[in-house]
Amino acid sequence: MAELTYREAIARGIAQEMRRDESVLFLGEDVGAAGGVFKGTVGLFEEFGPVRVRDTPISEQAILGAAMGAAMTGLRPIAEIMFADFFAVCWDIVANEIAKSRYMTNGQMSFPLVIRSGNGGGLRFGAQHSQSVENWAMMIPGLKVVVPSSPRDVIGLMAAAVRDDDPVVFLESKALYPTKGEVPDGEIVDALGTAAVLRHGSDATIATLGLMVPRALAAAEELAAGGIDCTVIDVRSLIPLDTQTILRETSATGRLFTVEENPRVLGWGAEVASIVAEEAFFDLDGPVVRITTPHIPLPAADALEDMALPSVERIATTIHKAMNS
Amino acid sequence: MAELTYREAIARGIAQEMRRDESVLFLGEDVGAAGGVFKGTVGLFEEFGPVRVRDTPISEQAILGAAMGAAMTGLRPIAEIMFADFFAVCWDIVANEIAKSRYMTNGQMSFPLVIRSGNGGGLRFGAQHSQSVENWAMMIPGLKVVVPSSPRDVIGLMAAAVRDDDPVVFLESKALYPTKGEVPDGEIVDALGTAAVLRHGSDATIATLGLMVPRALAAAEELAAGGIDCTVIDVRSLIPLDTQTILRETSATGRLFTVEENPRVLGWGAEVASIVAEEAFFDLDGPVVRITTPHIPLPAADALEDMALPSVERIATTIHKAMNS
Amino acid sequence: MTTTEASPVHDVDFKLELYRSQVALRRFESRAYDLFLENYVKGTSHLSIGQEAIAAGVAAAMRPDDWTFATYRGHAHTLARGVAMTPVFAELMGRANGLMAGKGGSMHLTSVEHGVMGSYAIIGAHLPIACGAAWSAQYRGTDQVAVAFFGDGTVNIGAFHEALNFAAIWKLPVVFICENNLYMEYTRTSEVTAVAHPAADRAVAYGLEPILVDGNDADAVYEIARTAIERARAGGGPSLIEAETYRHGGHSRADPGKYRPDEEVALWKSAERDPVSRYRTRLLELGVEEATLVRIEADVDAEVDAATEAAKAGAAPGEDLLMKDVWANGGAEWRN
Amino acid sequence: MTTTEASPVHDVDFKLELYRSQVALRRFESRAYDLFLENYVKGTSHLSIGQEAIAAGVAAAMRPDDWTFATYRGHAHTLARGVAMTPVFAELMGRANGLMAGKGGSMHLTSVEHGVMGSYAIIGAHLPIACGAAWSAQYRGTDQVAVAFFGDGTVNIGAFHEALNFAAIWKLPVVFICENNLYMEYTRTSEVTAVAHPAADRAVAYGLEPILVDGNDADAVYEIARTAIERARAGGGPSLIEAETYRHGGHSRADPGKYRPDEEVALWKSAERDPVSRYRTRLLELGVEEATLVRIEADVDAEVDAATEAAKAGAAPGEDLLMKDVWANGGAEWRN
Ligand SMILES: Cc1ncc(C[n+]2csc(CCOP(=O)(O)OP(=O)(O)O)c2C)c(N)n1
Ligand SMILES: Cc1ncc(C[n+]2csc(CCOP(=O)(O)OP(=O)(O)O)c2C)c(N)n1
Ligand SMILES: [Mg+2]
Ligand SMILES: [Mg+2]
Repeated sequence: MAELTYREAIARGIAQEMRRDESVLFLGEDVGAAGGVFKGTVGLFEEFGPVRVRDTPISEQAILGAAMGAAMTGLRPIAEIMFADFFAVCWDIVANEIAKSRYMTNGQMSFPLVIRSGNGGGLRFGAQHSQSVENWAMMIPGLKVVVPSSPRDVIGLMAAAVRDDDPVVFLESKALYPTKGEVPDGEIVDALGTAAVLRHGSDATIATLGLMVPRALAAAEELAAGGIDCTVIDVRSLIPLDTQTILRETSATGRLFTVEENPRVLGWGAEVASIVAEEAFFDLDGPVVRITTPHIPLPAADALEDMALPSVERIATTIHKAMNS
Repeated sequence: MAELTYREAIARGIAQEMRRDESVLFLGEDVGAAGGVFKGTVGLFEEFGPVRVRDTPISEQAILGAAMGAAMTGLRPIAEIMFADFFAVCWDIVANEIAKSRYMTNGQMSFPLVIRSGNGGGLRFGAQHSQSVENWAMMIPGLKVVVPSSPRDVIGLMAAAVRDDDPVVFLESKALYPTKGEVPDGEIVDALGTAAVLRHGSDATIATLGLMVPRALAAAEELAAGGIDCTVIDVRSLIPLDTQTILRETSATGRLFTVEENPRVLGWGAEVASIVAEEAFFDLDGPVVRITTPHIPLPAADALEDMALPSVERIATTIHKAMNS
Repeated sequence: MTTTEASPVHDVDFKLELYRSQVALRRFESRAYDLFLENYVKGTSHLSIGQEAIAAGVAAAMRPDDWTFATYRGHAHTLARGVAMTPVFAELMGRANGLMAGKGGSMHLTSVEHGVMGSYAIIGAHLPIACGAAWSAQYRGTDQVAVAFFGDGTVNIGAFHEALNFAAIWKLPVVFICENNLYMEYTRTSEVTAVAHPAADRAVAYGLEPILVDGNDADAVYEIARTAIERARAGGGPSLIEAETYRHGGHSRADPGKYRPDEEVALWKSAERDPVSRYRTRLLELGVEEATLVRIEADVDAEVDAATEAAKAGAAPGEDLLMKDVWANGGAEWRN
Repeated sequence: MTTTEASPVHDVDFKLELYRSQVALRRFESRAYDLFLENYVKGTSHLSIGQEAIAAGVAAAMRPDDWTFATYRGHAHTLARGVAMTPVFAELMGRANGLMAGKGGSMHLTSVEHGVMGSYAIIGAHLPIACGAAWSAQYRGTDQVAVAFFGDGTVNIGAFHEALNFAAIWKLPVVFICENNLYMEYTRTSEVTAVAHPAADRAVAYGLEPILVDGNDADAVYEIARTAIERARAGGGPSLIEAETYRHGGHSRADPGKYRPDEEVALWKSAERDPVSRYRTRLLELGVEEATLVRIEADVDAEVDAATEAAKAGAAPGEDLLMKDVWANGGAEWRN
């Protein structure tokens, strides 16, 4: 056991896989000697050298095109898109090419690649560097999408993503980079498509993800003090989606709340709510309620950003109100 | 009154606005003398000339960048993105720039522009030329999104979109281009954010859009013959969304079905379902059911594409089953 | 073009093969057009009639394990690598015996087995992807080369620019071949392009040599491609080749191509410009018997006929295919 | 650089203004750095220390109704157009008295009133947007010119390429100014760029003249910009200018810039290279009294101090701002 930051876990997760498999390469902007703009990949260049850890120009389409071409010819690249907002400049390669080519070729090709990216708000970077784009990726058939919330999960889900034969969008919550957590020694390998129940309660179920996980847990503690006992699910993997866990835990409590960092409209919780509203309809004791960032571009100022993202207080208050109405 | 095709209505709608307002310009690939690849803009070049109707290179970022820069300096451009799938090559300009800049500048700028595009399947064009991307656009704060289903609505919603001071993504269902409808003479101007109730029934409510509207109406006829009387709502405008109409009509029948062309996960119906599941919870007599294209890239072969898109038969059968279980 | 003494292009048998290849591409496309008129071909299709010398000439310069990256106008590039006609016809018709069982359609022809690593329908997207394959060959030391075909209109999209710079700085074994047929869909490329030679005039921006070739001369194309491919294979990095050509027909199935001056079309269709006629004349001038050529043409016709029938005999793809192969596990499940 | 006789650059008062402008940019940025160290600046910030001659020189060549399109490294370009220091400091601090009331932040400075049509934080995006403004000026016949600033690393992104071709074919009144400070974030641009002069060596690909200028000489920058802007205003189309410069500090607030050789940093910071010192020496050599310069510097310091205090006095933006101005009606409602 060691205590690691979420940031350190990234390099450890990638290194674990690069040591194991020579076909794993890593490319992106400033990822080499510089160790990444978020210092998430420090040490990789030193250990694996400039052939396997490669700096690129500011050419996101080329970065992901390179990853795609390498994957279809037998390698397992990990590409970094520095900020998840930049998916917008290479969305064609992600959504039209990588996601669809296996299906279009009737299975002739596979794309075992990972695209990792710093996602979400909390750092006062403004609307073009703070978006939570998990819903952008979730919506595209052919992409898998994971969002780890702890250092341990960073490593385990990275291993699962690298070993998976399908393209995985790996979204790191930027605001979690400095957070710490216990990580077991040795190899860690998770399974995609498995949610984690982090807290068991009897009154309501909260499904959440990434940066919102610690907030939901803190809100659950507050609520428990006020007599509302919540189950908290860390969804972890949006595609594949562990609906069984969500449906089971929702049916057990009769209520579901989603806590989403993405802006409201078509946030990932909308899909979860629509599944639950159909499949657990008769087990629900009250409406499914979504707690999200409002449907606005994210403002830069600290005061405004703090109002926009779901806070512990807003989560607790919303759930409290809904449970008492 | 005249009978027009959906295709003809596009040119008429644009011409109506270009005649009225000199600040309306139109640009895109092959839109000039050629009249558009779908022949949707025939006659505009002849009437308004090469300065106001302008051919561009294959540079979608430049097309939309041009529209954005023109809009922020007082013009009201209409830009064509030939196939909606190509939004992926210019998504940054749409989602990060056009959508956010008004908010980021604290209202210093407005972006009165329209992006029109051929959307959706039915023409056997395969996965990169057949996507329904209404959910891509709906999900981005700062974009308005409309999808007309009839020649009359093409004109009325185009006028509303051009006159609106915000950016509007105007998605034309390609498979509807040859379809005909009655169109009143004279100017037609609609309001954004208004759904249309096309059929009144007492048993269930269907909310749908674009190419799925005629299919939902046909299914409603079939269902009526079998004793299930449906309300059919043409949502028309995803942002702003006329939730009042949807909630009212859902509460009236106690059941809601969405019929969506987009692939399942985070299709627009997910947002509608999540709203209804929260706000009409106590009025629902049964689960909200979503009828969508499966969560796959769209196949090219006619036989496969027909299986993938919601058909009249699948709509009717699904609703019939759900109403009898 | 500098033809080295040692080049196989001087060999008559080689030339006959190149002729056969061009005739096959021509007749395949003509049949595809007929099939479209007879409503067998669903969806769209983009023919290469008039541009055969490029697909044929380049393919002749490739090693079997080299990689082709094609566009929506990719029937010729696919067939030239040795893919049989039947599955390609069948794919155009949306049949289960299609190259991708109907799932891709005419714009996405792919045969990994033949090194045809996909046809891409979004302008420019395949150029960075070809870089990726070339990077993979470089990393694994396999000496493979990636060849990407694209049109003159494609040079104005961002992905072109990113790919060219990327290939140049990493010295990737990739050859970019611009088929300059003068038109985008319905617009003359020169009207929207800042330079006269869309690809050649931009080579310097990537530190590359400008290369222009007569794209209607299969021998010239072969020689240029051979040089570029061998340079790439030897670690000399990428090349950008502009091959000047013309499409005889419209952009895609529905387009009569009326935006082009009649004289221009007539000129390019003339026996002096048309690559197939020109090559035929060249062979006759080299002393090849006409009967040999007629036999090749008849063989090809028979192949086209047989493939047409075999393709037509294919069944419509069944429901089992619909939910297959979204994922590497063969399925389409996105939830449990 | 060819300086015409008639140029205002020969005028000492003009030069003093240019000096004042550069000093203001320098001292603003130094204060911004201090404020960051004191934790007043939230989020990120990208300083232009060392690059002042470009923002100042170009702004001096612009008409008040011309348009600036800047990047995340846009404090200098914004201030140089006449925007007051207080709202810019306040924006960096996330205050309600900020230029955009804190909603945009340091990377998105915008003052439409001053022709500062936004600062853009996605590499290259503003280049096509600047084309759009230029198109609008062309259509409306207003003689306005759009000027877009960007970095050397930006030339490798697709949007750059699309914008340059687009501007060239439509002969748009837009001037593209590449501030070549040798580095992207932490990587030397030459390591990932196929040509030596990232912008100048690519001008020909758009039918443009290559233009290189000493970006640390405000007079030279002014002259080049004046020529290009007047050409654009007269209907002569776009220009692409590469101005060679250096940033004294790191890429953004957290970066110490350690990836750069010490001697290189020292060279560019030296009095001979630093634009502000150089310009000061030039003025002294022209016979300007040192006291005049000291007075300018003191004025600027006082302005910076006052602006700092005024900015600090601003309140945090309130909840009313959060849901304001998503739409032109002032609100954020997406449903009824
Ligand atoms: C990003 C994108 N924009 C537009 C199109 C539509 N489109 C398909 S082919 C074509 C013309 C391409 O011209 P060129 O590159 O010269 O190739 P050619 O068709 O002549 O072979 C266009 C505009 C597309 N497929 N992708
Ligand atoms: C599309 C995109 N990719 C990457 C980034 C991250 N990024 C911000 S600044 C920068 C370096 C830009 O270098 P250059 O163009 O030389 O400008 P400079 O910062 O030196 O002024 C990078 C990579 C971005 N903002 N947008
Ligand atoms: Mg062409
Ligand atoms: Mg730089």
